[in-house]
Amino acid sequence: MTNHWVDIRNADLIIGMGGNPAEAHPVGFRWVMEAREHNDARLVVVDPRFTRTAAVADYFAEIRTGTDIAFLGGLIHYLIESGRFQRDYVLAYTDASLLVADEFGFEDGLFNGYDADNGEYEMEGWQYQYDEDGHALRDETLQHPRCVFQLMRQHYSRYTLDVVSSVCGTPREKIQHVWDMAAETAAPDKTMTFLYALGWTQHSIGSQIIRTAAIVQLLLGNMGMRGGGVNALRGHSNIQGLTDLGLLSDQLPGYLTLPDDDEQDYEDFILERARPPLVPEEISYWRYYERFHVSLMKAWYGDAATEANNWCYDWLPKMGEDLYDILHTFERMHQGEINGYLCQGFNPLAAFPHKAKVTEALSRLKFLVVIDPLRTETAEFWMNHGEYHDVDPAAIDTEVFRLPTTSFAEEDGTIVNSSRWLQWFWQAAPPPGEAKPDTAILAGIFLRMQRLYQEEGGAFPDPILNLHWPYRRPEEPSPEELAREYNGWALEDVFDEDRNLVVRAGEQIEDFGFLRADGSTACGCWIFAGCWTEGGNQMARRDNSDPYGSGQTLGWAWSWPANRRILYNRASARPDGTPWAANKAVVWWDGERWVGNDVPDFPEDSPPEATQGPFIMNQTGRGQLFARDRMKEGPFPEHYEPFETPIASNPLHPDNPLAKHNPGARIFPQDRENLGTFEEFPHAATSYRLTEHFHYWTMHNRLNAIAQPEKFVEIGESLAQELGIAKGDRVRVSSKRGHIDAVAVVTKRIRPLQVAGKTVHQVGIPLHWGFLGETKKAHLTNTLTPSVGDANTQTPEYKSFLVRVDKL
Amino acid sequence: MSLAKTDPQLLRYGVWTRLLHWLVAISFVLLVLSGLPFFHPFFWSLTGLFGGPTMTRILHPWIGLFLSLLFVLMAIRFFKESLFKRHDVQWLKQIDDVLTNRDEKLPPVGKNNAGQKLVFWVMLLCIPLLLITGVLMWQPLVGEEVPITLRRLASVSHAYLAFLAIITLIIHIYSGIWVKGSFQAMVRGRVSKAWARHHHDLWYEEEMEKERKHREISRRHASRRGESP
Amino acid sequence: MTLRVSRRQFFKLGAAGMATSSMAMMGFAPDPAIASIRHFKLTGAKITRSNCTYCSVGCGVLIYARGDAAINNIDDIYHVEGDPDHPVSRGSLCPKGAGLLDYIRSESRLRYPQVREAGSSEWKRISWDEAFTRIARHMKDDRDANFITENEEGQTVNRWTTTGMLAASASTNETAYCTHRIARSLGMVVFDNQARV
Amino acid sequence: MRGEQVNLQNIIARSATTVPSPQERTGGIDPVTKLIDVSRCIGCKACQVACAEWNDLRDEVGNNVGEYDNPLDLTPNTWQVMRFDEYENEQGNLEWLIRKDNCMHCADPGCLEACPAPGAIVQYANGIVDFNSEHCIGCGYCVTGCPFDVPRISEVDGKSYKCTLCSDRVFHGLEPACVKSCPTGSIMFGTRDDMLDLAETRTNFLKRRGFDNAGVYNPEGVDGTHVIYVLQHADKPGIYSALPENPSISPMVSAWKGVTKPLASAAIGLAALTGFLHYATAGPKEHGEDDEQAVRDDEARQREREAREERDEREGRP
Repeated sequence: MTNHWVDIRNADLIIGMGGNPAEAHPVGFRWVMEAREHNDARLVVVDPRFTRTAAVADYFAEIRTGTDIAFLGGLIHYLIESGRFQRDYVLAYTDASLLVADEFGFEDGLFNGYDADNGEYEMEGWQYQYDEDGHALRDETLQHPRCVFQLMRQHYSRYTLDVVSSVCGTPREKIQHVWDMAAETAAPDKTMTFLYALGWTQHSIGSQIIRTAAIVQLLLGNMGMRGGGVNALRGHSNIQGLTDLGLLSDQLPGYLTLPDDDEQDYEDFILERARPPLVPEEISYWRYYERFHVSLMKAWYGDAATEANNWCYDWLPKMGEDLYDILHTFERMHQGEINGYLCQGFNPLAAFPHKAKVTEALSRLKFLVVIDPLRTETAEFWMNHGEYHDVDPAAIDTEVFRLPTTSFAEEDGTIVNSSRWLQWFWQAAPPPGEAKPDTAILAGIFLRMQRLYQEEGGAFPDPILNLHWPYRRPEEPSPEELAREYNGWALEDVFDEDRNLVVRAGEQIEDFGFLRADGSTACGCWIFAGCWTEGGNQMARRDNSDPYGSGQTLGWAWSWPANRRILYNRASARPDGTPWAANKAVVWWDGERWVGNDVPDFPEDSPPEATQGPFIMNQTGRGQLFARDRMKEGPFPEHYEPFETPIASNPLHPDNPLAKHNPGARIFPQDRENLGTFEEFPHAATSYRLTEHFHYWTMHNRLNAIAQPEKFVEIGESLAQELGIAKGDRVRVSSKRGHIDAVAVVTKRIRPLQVAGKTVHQVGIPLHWGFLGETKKAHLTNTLTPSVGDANTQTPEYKSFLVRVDKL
Repeated sequence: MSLAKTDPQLLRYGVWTRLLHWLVAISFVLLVLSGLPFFHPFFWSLTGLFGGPTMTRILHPWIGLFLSLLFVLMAIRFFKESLFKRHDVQWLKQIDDVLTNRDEKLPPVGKNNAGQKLVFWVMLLCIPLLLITGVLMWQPLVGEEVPITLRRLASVSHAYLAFLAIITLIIHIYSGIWVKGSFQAMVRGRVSKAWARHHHDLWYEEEMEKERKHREISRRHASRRGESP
Repeated sequence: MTLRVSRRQFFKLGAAGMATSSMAMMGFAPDPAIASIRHFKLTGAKITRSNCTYCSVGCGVLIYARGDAAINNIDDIYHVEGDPDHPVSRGSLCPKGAGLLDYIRSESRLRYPQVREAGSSEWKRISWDEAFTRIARHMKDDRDANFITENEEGQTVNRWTTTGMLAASASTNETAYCTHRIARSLGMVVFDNQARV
Repeated sequence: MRGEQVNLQNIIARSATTVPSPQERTGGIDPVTKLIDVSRCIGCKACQVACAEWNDLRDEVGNNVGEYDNPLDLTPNTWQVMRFDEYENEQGNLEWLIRKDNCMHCADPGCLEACPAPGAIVQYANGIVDFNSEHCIGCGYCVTGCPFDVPRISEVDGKSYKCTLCSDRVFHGLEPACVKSCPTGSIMFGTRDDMLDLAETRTNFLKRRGFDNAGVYNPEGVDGTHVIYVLQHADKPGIYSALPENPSISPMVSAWKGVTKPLASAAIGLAALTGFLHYATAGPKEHGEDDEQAVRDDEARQREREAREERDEREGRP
């Protein structure tokens, strides 16, 4: 979240799109209800189904799954053409005025530089026009035909009301009504917030949907504002923390990244990341990249990391692929290229697309290690569970280890919620039986490997033998020790520019501003710096007072970065430093420094006259309407059809097959063969979660099993009538990849849509229930889903695929 | 005074009749004792007689079932003699003479007087209805399945019917105490001719007629043997 | 014999009857019905502040356990409810959070390490030491066999791509951080978590 | 202070009790009320789960019958259920009406009136109507007495169960479990006055948002309830899974439990007394000497006739 849960109450308009907050985040959703009651806010829901959120919404508009870019692109078009955007904000705080390189172009659904053969873009042309200092050229009038604003205007000029309506299947008047409500928040004293989750991310164009929302918010001047922002509600309790700590193939903690093969030289590696400002005098905070990187290497390799060996640069694995994401991994596993796999609190058999493929892939492993508090389908993938999972154990040679770990109630530690709050919690009871905390399990395995390398040697043992392991009980590092480590501490006395001693050797650092690139500091995750200072554990703070009435509660837990609650909050003030509106004030310039009810996301003493932009992490200091070369499928979001679409072509580019689906997306041959067509599988399906359950965990809980005991699918009344299905009938839902059986919930809440002159029915498929636990046994929903992902993140397209429904 | 001169010789109730009557009577009393507590808390402590409130709730319906079964036999046995005759109506008209013991003014009475017949018919009305309403509200065996309105109707009618039956019972018992000799009749089965002649003269006549014929026949047999001096 | 009851006798009978019944009333009278609410189940509980483990709202919860963590006692969690101090949840919980107790005490909780041998159709209980030793051996063998120090172009890459890991996004930052430093020191790149699923 | 003691001084009505319970110490006690704002309910069932968790209830794991509702109805182990209705309003817009169904804690509780077991059902000064299972005899009268079809009899112990409004929590200064859990503030709890005020505020809010018939459901037929609803369409409660239009204790139940009880009981006593007095005045009904004489005469006459006939035969007279 750019903002946070409680801040939602400051919004004037809440758009629930690409998410179902009432269903998936009921308690966070409370602040939507508060906004409605105390801020007279309106709640709008745009969703394929009339959801639980819609049940309490002020306005509902149905939409075909996977067409959000069209809906929002149309909004961009409408805002620009009707002039209902916040011009001052756009001019000062976005890259609207920057001029784009002449090579950049867009034709018939493709941007320039597309290489059809390997389905990738050459992104060279996706840049600004630079002067000799490498600074972007600008046109403050926004009239220049090559300025971002005009190019964007041109790009979305195709997204007219009629086009959007025929792509989304949403009635014209409903679209217009939602657009008008959004446009009202262009006023400086009005803010709108987007609440989204997997309904936006789990598409082959997921990242670009979110970009579109970001563009809308920049146009409306809602970024950095109270009650504004683009807010990812996120899934698991610490999915934010794991992202922050970079547990992803290409990442290091704090959004640092691994080198790729071509980055053989350490200096180049740093230069590529320590990005210089593209606009004079901008902050471009990543310029300090090396401080964070070196401090991380010191935390990991201690004295072994020296300037001489480039801080163990070569000890870091280099990326031979863009990503070793899960689709890529299970493809390789399926090819027999992977021998071992560790699943820590993760249930891929149930959670990954195309279950049949996953089962085959796992069967080709030599060994599988499952670390989990619960029985999982994955750990029992080799076991025959009858019609729900029909395999022959004798034919599966995978050695499977199942290691019991603690649940949250049996350990200390922190999790980061989607407000970016690091919250410390305490152990309430010992774990059952012999269960151990994950840290003990991982240490147990690692220390044995380390011993083996000491005794036998082996492939490149250095990083293993030298991994800094200062823990009092090596076999079980304590949460306190680890937390102090990722906060960071001074290895030597640290001085500022004027040679004043700012941190003594051995002391915890107060924030990332104290980190150094000379090896005098160590820090496991620079954005967490400040969470465990000399003042103690800041994450355990429990002062919930809210002196400014803004809902910031700065004394509760600790929020990264630097306990800041609203990101980019400099943008809540006009260029001259005064708040856009009193009711939306977050930080302001008091003549000497930035003050307010939140920690300023800005150099405290940078005066408005310096005209530094509020988006300090960006090289332009501005919000990026134009993504340059950061997005695989182009600088401006464009609508492409899901890989399984109920219509014949992309209505925006009917004649260009290359532009039917996301041109930048990667799909493996076998997975392409496993895509169905609407002739065979006519209905658009979308999978989702229910509020009574959490993924595949709560089916093990009696209480939740009682609340929602059996697998069902949701079918609109008209489709049900067509197929002769009555409420409560058992139906079979099939896709190209398999079938599931479930009870039919026939509902008024899913209506047929008119898409590109054709009636499209949508089928809703909740995903809880498997063949274990207290609930009724069921087929796993991901038997049906396709194995294709978003071009940038490779998040699978769980939300849009094709099925056929048959009555049993 | 003494009534010893004429000892009981007329058989009024046979052994099976008596057995039935007393079994029914006892279960009826038990039903009243176990039912009243659920009717009014004033009688709550009667549940103590049945091993506590819940046990009372459990027993009551079973006793009721038992009674109903026996009552069927009893009803068959008493049906014919309980049919109303003209003189019964007259008897009822003179109920004040009955109550003030001015028996000489009363019309002739058959084996049962109108009062006794009334008891029969009231019970014949109440007991089946009590059975049905009782079953409708029987927890946990039946209760849950019965629609709520029907259960409410059953509850209220069960109460009213029981009330009617209890009042009838009280009158019945009292009459047994009040009319000397009738209690004995149900205990021993036999009554004295005088008692019969007083309370049920028509029945008395019938019985005497039977007896006369009987003796005549036996005498004829004797004479045919033709004894002579 | 004849049963004859005189007026006087009748009075006696009546009296006797009254006596017996009223005796019944007194003698058999059940205990006076005392209304009582259920015992307050939180009395004497050990309260621990925690956060819900499900979604990323991060609601505050209070965990109630029997036992005082004395050395001879194994504390037993028997109730979970919302923490009213928490600025976001203010004491409320969703159906998942409200049912946390049954997750903590689920029948499906694992209690000891197990292995399923190749081709076998059943679990076998093993010791932690055996588990760690066997897993470490598997991993080292695979790493030694397949670790890539240089790619085809002769570039130093130092990666291990034949054993992968999925990290748990419901685990703590401390666990995650510990996991990350171990995974990277092994040269692992096939490494992911729910964030991209 | 033990709950029992708190209670004993705060019970204002006891089932099957003819004498009034102590009432004097109710001066300082504000009646409580639970407000359920249906317009804010997302049907997440947090309340349902929290209720079961707090009250240590674990119902059977059921089946899906083609709707979100589950469990489908109240049971001895499920004291509240969410009832979902898809309703198309006058404008043809879809509304998903979700009502939390549980004991309404009537001010004039039909269950309590119908219950024959002293103290098995009590009403506390704060308005909570509580079942005291220890004294429940499982007769099911409370079921017939309830206008909302709430109590359920257990097949295990034959006792009746329903929502207690978490009397144990409330007496210890906490809100009921369902109220605390509610994520959207659809369920609120406080003194009756505060809740009625809040209900009005919420109603006005709904009216501002276009629900002209929004209103409060606090049925007079049972002297009001300590669980009240805010409804978007208060003019037709029936659309909320058949919420009774204007519920009251069935006349049949009143007829059975009202005046009938004392009157009939008196009548019974009276009947016995009358008999006694009648005996004492009119005296027993018995046959007298005259009857004996008459019988003897009859018999004598009979013997005479028979003797004469014998003689005639002997003398061969015609």
